[in-house]
Amino acid sequence: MANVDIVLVSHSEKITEGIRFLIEEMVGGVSVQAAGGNEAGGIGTSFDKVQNAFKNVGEAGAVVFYDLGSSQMNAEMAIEMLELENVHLSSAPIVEGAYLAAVESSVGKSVNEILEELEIEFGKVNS
Amino acid sequence: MANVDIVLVSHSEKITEGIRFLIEEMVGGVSVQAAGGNEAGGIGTSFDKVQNAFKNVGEAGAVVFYDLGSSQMNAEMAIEMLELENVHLSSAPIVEGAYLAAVESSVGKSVNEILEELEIEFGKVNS
Amino acid sequence: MELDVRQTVDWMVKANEKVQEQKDYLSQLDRAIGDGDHGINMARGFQEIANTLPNEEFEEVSDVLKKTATIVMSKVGGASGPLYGTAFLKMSMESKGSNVDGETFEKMVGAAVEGLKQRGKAKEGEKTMIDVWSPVLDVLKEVSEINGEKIREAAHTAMEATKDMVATKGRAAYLKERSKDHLDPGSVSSYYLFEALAETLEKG
Amino acid sequence: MELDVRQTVDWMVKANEKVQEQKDYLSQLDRAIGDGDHGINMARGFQEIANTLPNEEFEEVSDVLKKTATIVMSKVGGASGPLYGTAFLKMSMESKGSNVDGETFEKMVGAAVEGLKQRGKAKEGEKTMIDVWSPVLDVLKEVSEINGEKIREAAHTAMEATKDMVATKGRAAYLKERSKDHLDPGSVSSYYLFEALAETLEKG
Ligand SMILES: Nc1ncnc2c1ncn2[C@@H]1O[C@H](COP(=O)(O)OP(=O)(O)O)[C@@H](O)[C@H]1O
Ligand SMILES: Nc1ncnc2c1ncn2[C@@H]1O[C@H](COP(=O)(O)OP(=O)(O)O)[C@@H](O)[C@H]1O
Ligand SMILES: [Mg+2]
Ligand SMILES: [Mg+2]
Ligand SMILES: [Mg+2]
Ligand SMILES: [Mg+2]
Repeated sequence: MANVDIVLVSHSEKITEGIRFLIEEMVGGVSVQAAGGNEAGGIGTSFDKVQNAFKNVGEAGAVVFYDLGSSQMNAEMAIEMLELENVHLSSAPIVEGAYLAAVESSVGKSVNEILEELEIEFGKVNS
Repeated sequence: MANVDIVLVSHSEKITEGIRFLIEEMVGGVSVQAAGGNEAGGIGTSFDKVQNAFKNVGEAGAVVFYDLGSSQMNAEMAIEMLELENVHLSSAPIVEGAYLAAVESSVGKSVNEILEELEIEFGKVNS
Repeated sequence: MELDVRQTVDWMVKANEKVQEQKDYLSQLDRAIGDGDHGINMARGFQEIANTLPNEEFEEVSDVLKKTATIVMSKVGGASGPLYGTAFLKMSMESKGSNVDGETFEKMVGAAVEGLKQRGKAKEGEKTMIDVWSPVLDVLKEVSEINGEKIREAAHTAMEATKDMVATKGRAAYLKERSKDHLDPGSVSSYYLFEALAETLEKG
Repeated sequence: MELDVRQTVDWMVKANEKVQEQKDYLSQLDRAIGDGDHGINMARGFQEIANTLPNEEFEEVSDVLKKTATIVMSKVGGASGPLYGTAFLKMSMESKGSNVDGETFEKMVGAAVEGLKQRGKAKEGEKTMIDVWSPVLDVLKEVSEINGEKIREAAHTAMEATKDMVATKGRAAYLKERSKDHLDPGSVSSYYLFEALAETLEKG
């Protein structure tokens, strides 16, 4: 079975791209689905981008990270509307959390195991 | 007196650029000094870039954020070697912490006041 | 008195007129305690709503609100996008298959308030749009019909009351005490929404 | 027996030869429990050191080590850059104005170990280069001169002992129990450094 995906919902496309490269270069073997910035590529969040990112999640599910408050709302709404089962939001910091989650995913951990690791490292993260 | 600067030390130049745009667009009035990626622009940290970022810090001082472990080591070493007085490292998450610090700085808060706010929000952050 | 499909479309078109007129004012309010884009966000989203709804066929009110929710989510952006999107979606879900009389409308706004609280992780008194939606729900509980004038009045008083509040949610929360003495932008736009409803009901 | 400027330069040049020879091996070790760049990092930094030091004039050993520290910090990168940079810088500071006899060298390595612990927020037993540097310090405390053979031996044993350790610092810590049964790359490169010292002292 494939590794758990990482989904990133950020106000900035550069931030999501940076995290993606970090994970590709320093971890590898983990798919990153990203929704960064608004439609026009500026600072903001786009619900359409968020939905698309979620639609690309693979069969092993995903752990989702966001930066500021409205990214969280968009991510939660997309999870509810698409009725995604094995996709969970983490309130761990987006860069540090996504990196740790990618490391765990790369060695085959499940969504729940990854959320546990995140909780140990960053405190309660699962809402 | 000018506002406190934000210094970013990350493994990725895209991440530092993304945070810089986020702060410029959503906060404004705060200088961001960034050292992202290695010399070649790839994933990594460059001590020379870190030193340059610190050298550009203004008179009001700075709060410094890093992502992974070796960014922290490079930042600490630069602070020690340049004997910077009013520059403090925070272990708060780089995106979320820098954003909060920029908001606080933009309303004229001092380095110590910003560190206090970061501690309230993210737990003990000052090393 | 019931709210029908045509009136619901009229309601949204009128809401758009108000939002366009007050676009700069909403952004100005958001500049004081936020990032200054609330007018732009709302104008972008509601313009699209006003362009779309009158040209579509809807079976029932629930469908109008569902379409509205979808557009709001895609086009408004910011925090208000998912929040208004959730509010309209909950109202749509709650009214599915029903005529919208006073009782149903009360349930719909009740569902919207629940949705806003859940989505925003917020409650009354935190200087957000919930501080307009929740008092409107209270007044709906008191009356048995959809009383436009009472709704408008309650929304207006509630909007003004956000001036004295300290924000503890959303971007304005970063300002803490300094968020006082300013109206909450999302509460002002919510007032326009309910004002547009009242005017639609008046017109019949 | 004292370590003089020429020998210190020779030491670093020899260390570079070993690092270049073992570049792929060091990266391979790092691929198992890290990101696979330790060989590249060390080779890049030590090549620059070997290119620079023989062409410069130095007043004392402290100056050679200071230059080494500066190059390491700029060129090695990763975690090992600031760590080795700190170690060389502390050795430079500790030896400033002194001839490097056994007593001074012990103090220098003592300062390096303190520096590594502070910089890495680590202690012995966490499967890092400290697990080589600290046993070398122990052996220096036992003897009064700079005994190359004993240093080499202690460093070798210590390097091998990292195989059984579970990493709790640095990138390898992410692997937890799975970091066992692998040598720590930074401990292996540290061994080469001390092996190069021993060979330099032998040669005289
Ligand atoms: N957590 C929240 N709960 C409820 N309402 C909120 C929350 N955060 C923001 N709001 C509402 O959203 C409004 C701001 O919307 P807008 O400016 O469009 O988004 P943003 O703040 O992302 O720029 C606020 O005035 C407030 O009424
Ligand atoms: N916190 C730390 N304290 C001490 N040594 C460390 C620490 N983190 C890493 N190291 C050492 O650095 C080595 C890895 O160096 P390198 O691969 O060049 O850097 P990176 O891990 O950043 O890719 C490890 O094998 C270990 O010996
Ligand atoms: Mg706004
Ligand atoms: Mg905004
Ligand atoms: Mg490495
Ligand atoms: Mg590395």
